Amino acid sequence: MSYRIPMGPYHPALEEPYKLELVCDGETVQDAKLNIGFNFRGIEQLAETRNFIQIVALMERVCGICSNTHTLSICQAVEQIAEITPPPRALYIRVIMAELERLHSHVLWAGVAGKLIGFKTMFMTCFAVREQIMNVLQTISGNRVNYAMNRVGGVNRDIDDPAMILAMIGELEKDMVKTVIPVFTTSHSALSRCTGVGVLSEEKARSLGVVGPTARASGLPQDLRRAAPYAAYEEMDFNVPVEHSGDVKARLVVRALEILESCSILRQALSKLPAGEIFTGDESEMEIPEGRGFSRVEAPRGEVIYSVTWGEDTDTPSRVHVRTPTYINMPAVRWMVRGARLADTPLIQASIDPCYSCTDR
Amino acid sequence: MNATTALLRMLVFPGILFAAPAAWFFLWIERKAMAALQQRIGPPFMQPFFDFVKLMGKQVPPREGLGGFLMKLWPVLAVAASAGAVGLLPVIPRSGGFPGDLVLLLSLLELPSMFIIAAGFSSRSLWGELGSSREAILSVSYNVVFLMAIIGIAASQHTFSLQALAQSQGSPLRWLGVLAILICLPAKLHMNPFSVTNAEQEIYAGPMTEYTGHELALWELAHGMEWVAATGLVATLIAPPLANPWMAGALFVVLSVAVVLVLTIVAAATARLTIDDSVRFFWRCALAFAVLGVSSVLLMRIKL
Amino acid sequence: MNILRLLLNNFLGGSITTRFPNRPPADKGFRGLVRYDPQICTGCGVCAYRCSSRGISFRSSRTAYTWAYDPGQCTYCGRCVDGCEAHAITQEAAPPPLYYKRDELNLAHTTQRPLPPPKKKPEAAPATGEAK
Amino acid sequence: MTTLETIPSELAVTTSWESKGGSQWLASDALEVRKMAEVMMAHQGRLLTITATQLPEDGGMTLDYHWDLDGTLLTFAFVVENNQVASIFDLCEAADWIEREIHEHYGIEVTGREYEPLLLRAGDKMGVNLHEEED
Repeated sequence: MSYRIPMGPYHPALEEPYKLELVCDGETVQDAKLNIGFNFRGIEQLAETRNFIQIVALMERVCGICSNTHTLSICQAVEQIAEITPPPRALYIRVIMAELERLHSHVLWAGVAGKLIGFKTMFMTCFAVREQIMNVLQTISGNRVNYAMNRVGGVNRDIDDPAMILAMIGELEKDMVKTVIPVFTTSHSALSRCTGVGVLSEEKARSLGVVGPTARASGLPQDLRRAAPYAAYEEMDFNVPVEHSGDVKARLVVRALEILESCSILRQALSKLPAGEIFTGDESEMEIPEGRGFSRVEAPRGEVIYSVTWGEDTDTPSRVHVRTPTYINMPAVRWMVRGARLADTPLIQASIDPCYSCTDR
Repeated sequence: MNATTALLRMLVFPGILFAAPAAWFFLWIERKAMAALQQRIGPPFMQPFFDFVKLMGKQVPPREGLGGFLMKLWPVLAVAASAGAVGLLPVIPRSGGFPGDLVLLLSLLELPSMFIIAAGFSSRSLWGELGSSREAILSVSYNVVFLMAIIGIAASQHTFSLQALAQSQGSPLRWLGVLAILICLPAKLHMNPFSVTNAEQEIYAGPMTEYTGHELALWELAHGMEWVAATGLVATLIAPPLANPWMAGALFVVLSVAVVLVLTIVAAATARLTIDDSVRFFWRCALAFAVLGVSSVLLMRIKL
Repeated sequence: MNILRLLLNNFLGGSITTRFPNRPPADKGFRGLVRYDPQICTGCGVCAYRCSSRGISFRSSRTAYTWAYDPGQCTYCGRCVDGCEAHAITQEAAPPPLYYKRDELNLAHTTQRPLPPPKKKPEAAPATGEAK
Repeated sequence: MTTLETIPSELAVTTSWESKGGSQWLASDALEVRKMAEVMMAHQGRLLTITATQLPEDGGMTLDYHWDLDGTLLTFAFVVENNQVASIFDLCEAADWIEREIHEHYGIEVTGREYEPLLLRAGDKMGVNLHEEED
C-alpha cells in the first residue's frame, strides 16, 4: 500500500504551520517533501521602515522562543556599523539572558519531544521545570516571552538579584539530573522511540551545513560561542558536548548536556558580573552611519546570522537579511525521515527543534 | 435467569442505566488520577457528563449513502455491545447468569474494537484507514494473549460461567491469567503504552478523525463502558467470594477503581510504543504465557 | 523506576495549576498597559518615534497636541517608557485585562499648549496669539 | 600561509581580504560563483547564507555569499549580471533552499538546477520582494 500523507499545515504534532508531504509504503516513509511559507510576515521588508530603536522591538517578534537571540543579533550588527562597544556589565547580562533563553528553549524542547512520543507525564514535568526559568526571566525583564532586554549599545534592564537566579539554577540542575535525564535515559518505552531513529550521518550533516545541536549530535563540533565568541563568551569556560551517533537520542543527549553547561556558564557569569553602566550612548543623540554589519549568534537551535546594511543619511536600514537555524536545518529532515516509520516522523522533524515563524520571517 | 430479570439486568442494573453513569465516573477517575500524577488539578467531577452533553448538542455534517449510514450505525452498535458486556457482570452474587456467559462477555468485549476498525474504514479518511489498520494488527496480537488467559482461567476452574468463577477460589494459574489480562487491557482501552490506534501526534484521532457530535459522544460512552466492563471482569476474577451482597457490590467497585488506577499509573509512566514494537511485545508475551500456562496445566494434571 | 518515584512525588506534591480566573501574581517590574500622565508630559513626541508597533500616535499642532494609545497594537516592549525623559509614561505591573469590544481600552488625550512665557521666547508669543 | 590567505590565489583573484563590519570581504570582477563554491567546499567551509540586495535607483542586484571557515565569516560579493547567476546546489547542498528563496523573492534566475514547485508561497509571481519603482 502506498500512501501520500500530508502532515500539516494543521497537525497536532506540529506547533506551527508547515507541510511535510510523506510518501509512505505502509508505515514506512519513502520520501518527504517540505512546504513552508504559511507564516510569512515580511519582517525583512518591514525592517526597512523602522529606525534603530524600533527595529529591535520588531526583530524580537521574528521568533517567540529565541526572541532574545534576535534582539542580540540586530543590536550587535548595528553596533558593528556604528562602532559602539557596550560596557562589560551589559555584555555579561547579554550572556546571562542568552543562556537563560537556551535553558528554557531546551527544556521546552524536551517536553515537546516527550509529548510527541506520547509521554505526557514527561511533557508536564518539563513544562513545570521550565516555569521556574520563565519566572526568573519575567522577574528580570518584565515579560515571559519578549524580554526587550537588548538595545543598541547595551541592555535596558539591570540584574539586581543574582541570588534569585542562582537559586533557580540549583533547583533546575537538581530537577534535570535527578528527574528528567534519568527518566528519559532509563524509560524503556522512551528509549525505544529515540535510539537509532532519524540518523543524520556526519558526512551528510557537513554537506547540508546543519547548525546547532543538530550538527553537534552528528559529530560536528561547531559552536559559535567557542569559534567566534560574542558578548562575554570569551571569558566563560565551558564544554561543547558532541555526540557521534546522529540519531534522535544523540540530539536529546546533546541538549541535556547543554542544559548543564548553560547552568555552569550562568554561575560563572553571575559570579563575575562586573559593576558599572549597562549601556553606552544616549539613544536620542545616536546616529547610525552608512555601512554594513554582520552578527552571528548561537541561538538554542543553532546559528543565527544577521546581515544589516544601513543607507546614507537615513534612520532606517536599507536591507536586513536574517538566516535562522531552522532554515538551514530543515532540509536535513528529508534525509532523516527516509526509511523511518510513520510513527517516528513527528519526533524526527521535532528533533531539530524547528521554528517556522523564524524560517518564514 | 428468566426473561424479566435478564431484561432488568440489561437495562437497569448493571446494564445501561447503571453503565452510563459508571462509564462517566470511570472516565473521570482515569482523567483525575492522571492529572494527580502530573501535578495538575484535573477535570471537575461532572466533566465527562458535560462533555457528553456538549457533544450531543453539536451538529453532524450530513453524510450520504451507505457510508454515511454505516458511520451512524457503528457507534450505536458499539454502545450496545459494551452495555451488554457490563450487563453480564456478576456484580451481586447469585444474581443469575447462565453457563457460558463468559464466552458471550468475551465476544461483547471484542465487538467495540471490531466496530472501531469498521468505522475507521467506512469514514474513508486517510487517518481513519491508518488507525483502523493499526487497531486491526494490534487486536490480533493482544487477543492471542487475552483469550489464552481467559481460557486458561476457565480451564483451571472447569467452568465458563462468570458466576461460578466469581464464587470459586483463586489458583496460581488464575493469578497468571489475571496478570495476562492486565497486560492486555491498555491495548484494549487504547491507553499508553499501546495507544497506537488513536496516537494523536501521528494520525490525529485515528478511526475517530471524521466523527463529531452525537456520534462521537456515543463512541466516548462506549469507550467508558468498555472501561467498566473490562475492569469489572478483572474485579470479578480477583474478588474473594463474599456472602453479603452489599459488601460484594462495594468490593466490586473498589477493585474496579483499583484496576483503573493501576492502568492509569502504567499509562502515566510510559511513552507510546510504535505499532511494530507493540506487536512484538504481545507475541513475546503470548509465548511466555503459553509456556507458563501449559506447564502449570501439566503440573496440575500430574498433581491430580 | 525513576518514573515511579517521579509519579509518587507529583502525587504527594499536589497540583501546581490553578483554575481559570486565578492568575499568578505579576512581578513588580512586569510590563503591562502603558499609562500616561498629561500633567508631566512635555509633548516632545519621542514615545511615538520609539514605538515600533505604532501603538502610540502623537499629533501636534501649534496650539495643542494629542497623545493616543491603542493597546491592541501595543507589544508592551517598554521602549516608550525607557525613552520618556520626563517620566510621563509608565507601565502597569499587571497583565492587561480581558476586553470584549474593539478599541475598548484605547486612550487619547489632548493637551492645549500653554502660552509660552513672554520672557523666554518673546518672538514666539505674538505668533501664538495671532493663531488664537 | 593560512588557508584564509591562500584562498584568493586559489580563486585566481588579485585582490585580498578586506575586514569590514565583522566579516572578511573578497570582491573582484575575476570571481566566479562555482569556482568559489568548489574552493570553499574543498576547505570544508560551510555555506551560511546568500544575501541578495537590491541597489537603489535601479542599480541592479548584488549577491553576497557568506561562508564560515572555522569560525571566521567570509563574504564573497558578486554583482548580478543579466539577472541570472550560476547555481552551486550540485556542489553544496546547503544552497538548495537559499537559492530557491532568492529566485522567488527577487526573481533572479539561478541557472543549472531544477526548481521544485515553489518553496515559500503559492502563486507564480516571481520577485515578490522587489521594491516597486517609485515615480
